[in-house]
Amino acid sequence: MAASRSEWLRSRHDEFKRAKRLRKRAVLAVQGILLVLFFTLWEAAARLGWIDRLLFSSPSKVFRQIYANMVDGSLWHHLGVTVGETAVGFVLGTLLGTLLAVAIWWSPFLSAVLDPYMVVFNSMPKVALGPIFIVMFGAGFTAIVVTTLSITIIVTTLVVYNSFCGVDPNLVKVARSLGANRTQVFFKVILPSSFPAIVSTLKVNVGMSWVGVIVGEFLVAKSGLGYLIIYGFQVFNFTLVMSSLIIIAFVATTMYQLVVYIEKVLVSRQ
Amino acid sequence: MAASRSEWLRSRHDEFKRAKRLRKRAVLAVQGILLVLFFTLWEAAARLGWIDRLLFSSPSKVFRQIYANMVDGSLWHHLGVTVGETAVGFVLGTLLGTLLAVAIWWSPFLSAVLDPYMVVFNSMPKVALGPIFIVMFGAGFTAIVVTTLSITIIVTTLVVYNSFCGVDPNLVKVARSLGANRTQVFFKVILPSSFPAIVSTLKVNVGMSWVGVIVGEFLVAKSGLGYLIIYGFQVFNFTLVMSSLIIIAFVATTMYQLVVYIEKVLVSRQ
Amino acid sequence: MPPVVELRSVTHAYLGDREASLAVEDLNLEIEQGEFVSLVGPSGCGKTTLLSIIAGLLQPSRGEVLVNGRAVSGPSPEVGYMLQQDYLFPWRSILDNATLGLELTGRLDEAGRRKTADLLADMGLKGTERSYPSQLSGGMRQRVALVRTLATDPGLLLLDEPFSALDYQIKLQLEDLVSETLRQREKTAVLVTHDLSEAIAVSTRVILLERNPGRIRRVFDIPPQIADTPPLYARDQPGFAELFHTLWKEMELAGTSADRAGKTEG
Amino acid sequence: MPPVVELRSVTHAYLGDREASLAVEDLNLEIEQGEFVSLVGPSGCGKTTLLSIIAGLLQPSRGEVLVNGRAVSGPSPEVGYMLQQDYLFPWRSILDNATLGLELTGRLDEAGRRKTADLLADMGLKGTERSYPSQLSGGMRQRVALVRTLATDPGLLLLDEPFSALDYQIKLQLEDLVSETLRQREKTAVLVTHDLSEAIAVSTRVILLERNPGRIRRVFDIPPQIADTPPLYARDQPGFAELFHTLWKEMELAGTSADRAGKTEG
Amino acid sequence: GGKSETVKVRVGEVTRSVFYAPEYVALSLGLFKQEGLDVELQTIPGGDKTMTALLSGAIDVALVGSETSIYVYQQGSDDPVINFAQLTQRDGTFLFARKDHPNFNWSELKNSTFLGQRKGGMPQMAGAFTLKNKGIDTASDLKLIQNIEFANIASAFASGTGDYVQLFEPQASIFEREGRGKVIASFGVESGYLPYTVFMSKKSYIGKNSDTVQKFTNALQKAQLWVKKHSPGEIADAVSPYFENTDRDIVISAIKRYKDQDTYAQTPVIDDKEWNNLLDVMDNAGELKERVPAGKIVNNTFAEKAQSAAVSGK
Ligand SMILES: Nc1ncnc2c1ncn2[C@@H]1O[C@H](COP(=O)(O)OP(=O)(O)OP(=O)(O)O)[C@@H](O)[C@H]1O
Ligand SMILES: Nc1ncnc2c1ncn2[C@@H]1O[C@H](COP(=O)(O)OP(=O)(O)OP(=O)(O)O)[C@@H](O)[C@H]1O
Ligand SMILES: [Mg+2]
Ligand SMILES: [Mg+2]
Repeated sequence: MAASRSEWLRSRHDEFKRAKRLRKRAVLAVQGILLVLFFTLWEAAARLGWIDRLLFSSPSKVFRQIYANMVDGSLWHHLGVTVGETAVGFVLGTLLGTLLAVAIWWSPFLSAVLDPYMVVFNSMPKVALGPIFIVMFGAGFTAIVVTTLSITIIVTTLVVYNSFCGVDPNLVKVARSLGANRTQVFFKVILPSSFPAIVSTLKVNVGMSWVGVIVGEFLVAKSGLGYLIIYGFQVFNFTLVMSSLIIIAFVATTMYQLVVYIEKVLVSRQ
Repeated sequence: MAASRSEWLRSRHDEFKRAKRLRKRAVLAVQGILLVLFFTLWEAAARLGWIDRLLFSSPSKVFRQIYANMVDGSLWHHLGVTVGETAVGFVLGTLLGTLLAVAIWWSPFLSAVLDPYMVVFNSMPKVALGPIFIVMFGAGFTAIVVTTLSITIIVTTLVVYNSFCGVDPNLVKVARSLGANRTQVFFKVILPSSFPAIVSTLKVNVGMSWVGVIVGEFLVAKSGLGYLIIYGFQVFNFTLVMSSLIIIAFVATTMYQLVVYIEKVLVSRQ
Repeated sequence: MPPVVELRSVTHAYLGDREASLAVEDLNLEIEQGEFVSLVGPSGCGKTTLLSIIAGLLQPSRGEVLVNGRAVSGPSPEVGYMLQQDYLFPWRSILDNATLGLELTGRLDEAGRRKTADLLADMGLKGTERSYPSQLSGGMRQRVALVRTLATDPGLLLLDEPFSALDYQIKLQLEDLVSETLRQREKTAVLVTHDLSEAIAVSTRVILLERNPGRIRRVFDIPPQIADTPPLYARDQPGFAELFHTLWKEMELAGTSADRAGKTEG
Repeated sequence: MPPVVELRSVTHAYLGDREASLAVEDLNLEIEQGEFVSLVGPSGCGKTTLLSIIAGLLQPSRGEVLVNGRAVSGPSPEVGYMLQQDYLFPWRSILDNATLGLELTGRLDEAGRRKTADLLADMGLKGTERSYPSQLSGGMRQRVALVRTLATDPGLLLLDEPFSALDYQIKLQLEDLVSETLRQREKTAVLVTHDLSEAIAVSTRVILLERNPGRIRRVFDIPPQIADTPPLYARDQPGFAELFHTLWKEMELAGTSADRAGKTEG
Repeated sequence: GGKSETVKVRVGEVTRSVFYAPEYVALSLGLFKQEGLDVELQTIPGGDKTMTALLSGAIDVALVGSETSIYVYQQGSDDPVINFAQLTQRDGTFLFARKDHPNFNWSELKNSTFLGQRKGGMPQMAGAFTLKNKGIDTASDLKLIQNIEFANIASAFASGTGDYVQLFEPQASIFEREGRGKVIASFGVESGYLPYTVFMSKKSYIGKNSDTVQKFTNALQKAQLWVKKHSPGEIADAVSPYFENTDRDIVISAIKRYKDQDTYAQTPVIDDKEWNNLLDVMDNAGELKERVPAGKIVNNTFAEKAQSAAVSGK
């Protein structure tokens, strides 16, 4: 009886895990199909003249371009530059944004004071601030990273701070009654409790950092994917623009999967 | 005894309310001081030559410019155009972003499938998509609004969806056991429970919409504050650029206060 | 007429990423119209799990569940389920929390609102209608949750420790109120409690579960002289003390005979 | 030696935007080292409020609070406070939840972890150390919360209905365990309960509050023959039934004499 | 090159275009290096940003439309920007029509939709100047669209906006090859000689680095003569490292068109006639507050020295 019971349990459990795996595969399959569909449609539309071939290029051209750039090595250079900038911008943006959120969580007065200023800063078109960044940070790496930060920090701060505020006050009460000081309350309650929100901000930030870096490279750049895009516009080579966009999409997805992986590791370690 | 007790209670309550009012005033005062300090420093720096007067202009010049534009009426025209676009972009962005969040909340499968695509779309530099927007939506109002949407929607979706997922499942259980269908669960539990998160998204979106509209106006515009900025850059009149930025800051703050006010009304109505 | 509740060899295992654990095993049960059944058993023996299954909030891993002769596929407004914790909606006032069920089933009118307010007053919550959950004490919140369940007037009531946070007086008063109301309207009820005297005083039948995994250990039919007496007086009926004692002994055995067979790691 | 707890005309009003409401009024109380005091009273009379004030989580509107002769300005690790609901951290395993206090005070080592695991086992939670709160039943979670409070070994224990979600057997067992442990280590304890017999069985003194606003109605000193007997047997001591009856009657009066004077709209 | 070490010069160009072919020739033929200069070229899109980079010291020399130096001067600056070497002497845009107009007459533009460049920039001003000279009133005679950003004008035209468009190279050549229409006139030819794109630097920089500026100008002069003497094909090969992703025949076609209409200045000198024409063009566009005398922000000494050195060196 006990044996058959545990056998049944195990079979149930296996079934459950199988169903989970199946679902995951189904998701991947649908994603793949969508991707293939997208490229097929694009190619067909370009070939059949539904869309302007000059402006939209076509997947075959785009992939030929990417392949050529990979072979001649120029891709790696531009990619390396941009990925480096994005990584720095992403890490710094997330870190500083979270730190700012911590600061205003720490001091509700500061939070009340800064609130409208943050919104105002957030509503400044960063592209228009370009000259200011150039003046303050020169025409290079720093200016690009600062542009990225200007795009990611406030959003990070607002989202993370909001999740800090959403933590059940009773959990804080428990920790305080067990002798936690404000630092401990933060690290033992607020932070782990808002962990999901922070991770989802990370996911948003991956995207935002790319936008920031590309915009930054539009402002000042000698190399990088943003430079390639601007250059593509200047020499009216939209295949170059599209292939840069595709590469951005690809690398951003990779970075995103990395974040997802880190999330998994962190969660399982908890 | 009862009289003195209720008197004491009332005095306590009045004290409490007074303290709250005082705090609010203190916040406003500090905000005001910061503002004045900022402008004073800016003016001083410009006059004493610490910063480049050409690139940074100076508050006195900027306000003279704003005053002049107010008097000759040109300000109102540009302002009206941009505010109109921003309002449309903001409302649509928030609405569509929330709707998308609802859709993927409704179908976890959809959510799993779309997840990476949203990140990829979010990481596309919208400025580089300019040609696509212009080709698809013409060179006018629609293209500007679409640019705005492309900037706000995904962030809205991700933040709102995340807050949907953060709702205590036990509250959902209660509603379901009381006979709620999925629609009702959504409207009676999920939505009110994520209300604070949605409002905080609104606050972020006010800013993002401004960015979106200005970027849109950079791409295609005959008028509007974004046009003024671009024009100011073209003719190297940074006073015009700065005054446009100041006006944006001012109007964005006003819009933000409107959102705060709406939030208050909604909360008190609950 | 079919039984109001019918469980046919119901088994439930909780499935997690790391393990599966058996909470209820091979349970058979029939509850007739008008019965008031109490579920007792050691903490963690599966009482809440069982209620969730009957309420349609949980699909059992194996076996059939029928309510009013129909297979259960999800929650239905005929069944009122009061969860073990109050889970009031913090953004709703007390009255709005209590009328939630009426609102969800589209039956909320002035009369319904008034009736619910009366019910709140019956439970000693007069004057709190416009307060918010965070302003109430634990016991007050529990009573609001009870009113919320009763307000929709469901035919079958599933109550998970509805009186646990209450002081003795209010508890007795409410036991009386609830059991009288149900009796009059011929409702059926399943009550989870850890207070054995409460179980005997209010029910027509007491089901004792044992744990790991949850199974019926013994069923006690309450003699009519106790079952038909209002709970407040039932405790003084002859035979009450004996029954209490038997139940007590049996419960002690159920608690200690626990093994942890119902788990599989993998 | 100063009393462990000393309240001097403590009054507390909850302040909201719309109104202020009085929860506790003009309360004086002294608790000596080694005492085990029970607070009983109708639901909503201010018991939880009082514990929160002693724990330093709430600043009283008026009056002084001293613990070990020092004015209370905030929570201190000398005071262990078990809240009325479990509030376990969902992201921590059961053992990690239970050792939270040790971790926060920097005393978490292998020995501490082992001792806490033993405490969990004593409470019938062996084998759940690596589970997560959502996988436990209500009563199991309550016990984890109790272990969490006991694990840091505080000199003063404030327990808000620690046994309310437990079945009778476990409840008696834990009453015994807790009161024995405290007695041996000469700890002081304040227990909130709505179970009058529990109050009499475990304490040296029972304080009955009345409500609106919360004030001491009467104090019962438990005769030594009951107070010194382990709770499990205290209930059979002579004088228990009489005391229970007196307390019961008084409680009934406390519950009904409620007025709602303690509110002001504004 | 002397015995002294090479001097680093940071140059910012406003855009990457075959319009600036002599610059790339100087770079790829190593003419700057011969002069002992290590030129680091960076594209900083947008005249405002290039100028900002120059003013803030992020770059030493800017290649940008000379109108920006006038704007800076108009705003009043303690350290004005000085034009010291001219690169292009004509506007670089063409009138491009969807249909070929074998015997084009400017009056055919009337009642059409004209997709122009953005307001305030040199292309727009040159365009307006030309239209006015051709007797066309932009307010009443045609529907003028000038709200589209520089990089997107071609896209807008390609997607069907406008009957005529004002295009730079290589867009014009690409569109012709793709059969999207024909170049039917040149704004560069019609608006005459003017200092269109010029190397400029801050007065303070020139003061401190006159030697470097002279070398820079010398190299440029050599490149300009080289361009004058070589065929579009040869020029295209020389500049090819800077146009890796553009078809060679497009580059050739664009260079040929610019070369044929004498767009590339043959000497770096900005003469008064050109300068006054520029002021006329800007005045016509309403962007000029006062006529800025050439002496204020043009310094031809380096250019003249380079020119005479090149002539004597021949
Ligand atoms: N979501 C879950 N995942 C995994 N295990 C669970 C889950 N919920 C409950 N369990 C386990 O199932 C068993 C029965 O739980 P249940 O909540 O039904 O007990 P209960 O009889 O209601 O106990 P109590 O009287 O303490 O409320 C317990 O061992 C518990 O640990
Ligand atoms: N945060 C709060 N804001 C306003 N009023 C409150 C708040 N907390 C408690 N109250 C009120 O104060 C009174 C005392 O509450 P308290 O929680 O101390 O009661 P209690 O004796 O613990 O009751 P129970 O036995 O039901 O837990 C109640 O009337 C309650 O409504
Ligand atoms: Mg339970
Ligand atoms: Mg309480």
